[in-house]
Amino acid sequence: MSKRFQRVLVVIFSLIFLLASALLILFNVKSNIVFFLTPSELQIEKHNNTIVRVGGMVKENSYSTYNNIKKFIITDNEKEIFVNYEGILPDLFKEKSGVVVEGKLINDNLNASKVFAKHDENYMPATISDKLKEKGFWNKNY
Amino acid sequence: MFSFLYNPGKFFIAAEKSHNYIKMTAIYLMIIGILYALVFSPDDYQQGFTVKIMFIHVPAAWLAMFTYALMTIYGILALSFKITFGYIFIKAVAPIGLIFTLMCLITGSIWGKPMWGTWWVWDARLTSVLILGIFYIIIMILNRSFDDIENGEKISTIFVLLGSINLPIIKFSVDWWNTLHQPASISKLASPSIEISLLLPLIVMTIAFKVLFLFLISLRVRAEINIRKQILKE
Amino acid sequence: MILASNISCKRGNNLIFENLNFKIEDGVATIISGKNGSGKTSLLRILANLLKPKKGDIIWKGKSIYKNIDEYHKELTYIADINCSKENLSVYENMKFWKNLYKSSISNDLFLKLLSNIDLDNYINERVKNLSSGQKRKLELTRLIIEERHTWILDEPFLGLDQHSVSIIGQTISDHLKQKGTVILSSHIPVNITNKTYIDLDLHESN
Amino acid sequence: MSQINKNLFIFFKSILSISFRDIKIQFRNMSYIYSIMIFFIMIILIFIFAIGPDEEQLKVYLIPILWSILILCSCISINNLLKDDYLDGNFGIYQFTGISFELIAISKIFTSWILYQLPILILMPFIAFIIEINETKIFHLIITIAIGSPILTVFTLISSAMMLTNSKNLILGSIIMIPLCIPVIIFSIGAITNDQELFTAQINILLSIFFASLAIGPWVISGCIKIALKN
Repeated sequence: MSKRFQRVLVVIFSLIFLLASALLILFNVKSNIVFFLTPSELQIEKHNNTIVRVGGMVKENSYSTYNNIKKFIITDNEKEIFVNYEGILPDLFKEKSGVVVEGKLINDNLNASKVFAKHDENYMPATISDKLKEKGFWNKNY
Repeated sequence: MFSFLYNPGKFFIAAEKSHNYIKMTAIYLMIIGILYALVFSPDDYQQGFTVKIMFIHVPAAWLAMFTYALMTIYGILALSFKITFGYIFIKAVAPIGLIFTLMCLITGSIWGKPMWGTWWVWDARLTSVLILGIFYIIIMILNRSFDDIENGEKISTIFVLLGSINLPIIKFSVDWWNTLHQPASISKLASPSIEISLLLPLIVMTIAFKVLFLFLISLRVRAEINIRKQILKE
Repeated sequence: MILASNISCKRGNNLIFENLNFKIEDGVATIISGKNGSGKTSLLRILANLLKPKKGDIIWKGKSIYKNIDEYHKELTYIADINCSKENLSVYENMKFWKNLYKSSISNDLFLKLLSNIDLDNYINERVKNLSSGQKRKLELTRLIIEERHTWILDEPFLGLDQHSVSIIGQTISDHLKQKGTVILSSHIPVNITNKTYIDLDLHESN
Repeated sequence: MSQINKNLFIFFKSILSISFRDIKIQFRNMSYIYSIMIFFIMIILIFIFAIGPDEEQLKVYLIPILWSILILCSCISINNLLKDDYLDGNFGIYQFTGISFELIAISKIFTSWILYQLPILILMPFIAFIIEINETKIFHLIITIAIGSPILTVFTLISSAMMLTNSKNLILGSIIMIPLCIPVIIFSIGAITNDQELFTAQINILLSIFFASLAIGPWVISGCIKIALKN
């Protein structure tokens, strides 16, 4: 067994192992390292009384303030979660835009301790977006 | 023709010749870019004035990754073809990469506080960029903590190659996992999701940063080559 | 036969020797002498390919050893100035390990004969850490026989040995030389070897 | 044919003799293995006292803590793994045996796992029973450690091989290793704390890291050893 032959053997084993690891990754694309759950992923029985992060869109016309407590609904077009929050909202917080909320889940109410605005990858001058809205071409798919 | 890319002596001469041009282009482009980005570009429809941070954040982030990619390429060259310039390059460039990474992280958190509502979250993108910064620091420490300088260079080069696994993780973290960080805007080649009047200053700033990067490389690599010459003389 | 052409060695910033040329013949012991720090160990490590010379080449069987390194290694026994026997194993276990590691065909009876030759036969099941430094060195030198190699590179083999053991090892080396083996060693102690030449590193000292 | 078989047999005997000797040496002097186990238990105790008597909190935090201590224990052994063989010249003489360093690296991975990780893996069920985590969680914990500890072994060996010629900065080895361990700890903790469907997904990723590290590890380790030897 020359050293060269031994190296060839180890190369073959390495390649097999690399292939195995690549295959395992490929069959596993979605599913993990979750920074947040979507409302439909959230299982109310399981996550009840635990601290969770929920991400989705703020539902249109759901935002209201009452005695300094902000209330709104997060939705992913399938399920809805009611959120109560006391504190300062980030600048990007808006109805019909993305948001991630961290807090304790009680039934389908979330008592938020933190609200992060998740903003999309679209950048556009303010003047143009106003014009688009006037003309009715405004179709943001987020 | 391209031998200055891997030959220390030729690199030294080329860098010395082009030094003034690169310096002046970097300065002019920086002035133009900063003026264009900060003063003459419009505000964003969502973010308002805060969008201006993007013009520093995004080029810095790209360069932070680009530096590491370059180091990886030179590391492969150095280890497999015994090109000593690779070691010099890695040793000289790691601090530059660290600075760009820090710039990216700091501007990002300044931007994140008003926009997201937090300075920092442990999502995949932010964490992987932080690890990139840690890798730069480790590479710098490795380069300096061996009695035998050549040994330290080889070991740190091996570490550079090991750490390069982090690059695709940074790049695709926003696509693979749900993160607070938004997906990339530019990489969609067909239709970038940035409007042209915001895209142009970004491009100018990117080029300005690239030239600045080139200038820094030529300075640091030349300094490193000089140190080597000094050692050889002694 | 090993030819060294133009080798220079550098440790840190110091050039130790420069442009060294010599020839090592089969059947003749080559003794490398020189002051402390003249690069005896470095030269031996270069010959064993444990150290890269700054410049120069070593030619063996008409080829550079760097192109034919595996074949070259299969011919070598290298005994360093430190002992590589493990302190927590017994004398016998260490020898058994070397036998397996080097795929040696040597028999167990020969082990005992070897050990009685160098007065270690009473210590066969003793742990190495309980031996004296001279005995450890003698145990190390049993590798010369166990490994069954053609070229011996010995760095200070007689360190801490008594006069009797030195003459036994000298006899072993002489026997090996008679079978056209190659021996390269560095030593401060004069040894009685029949056929020997000297390489004096002091003459090649560079400034 | 029989000649080839005999040669193969002798060759593997020669590689295995390295592993067996390493194991024998450590077993002669069990104190190191005992101390790692005791260290492991002591740190768990410290955390239990630090967190306080609140059992709910203990149940939440102890699994991440167990994993962190596992990484710490691996870090401690970094300076023990290869340095002896390097300093007494054994790596030097391995060169002349006709065994390539890649295979020696594989044998080192094998022995280091047996010597430094297996004791903790054996200890784990007992510890888990003492702190009363429920059975499925214990099962998951043991599976993740069984897959994760070889990865840790490879990483410790890599940083240990990198640190061979560095005798001053002993903490640098851990600094190299810890960032590499971050994915391992993320996915193994994720596997334990998540529910069944995510468990398999996370375990798959952990397995793929396992394969990748076993594929790359021998090359990196042997490369670093060669660099250290040529010094």
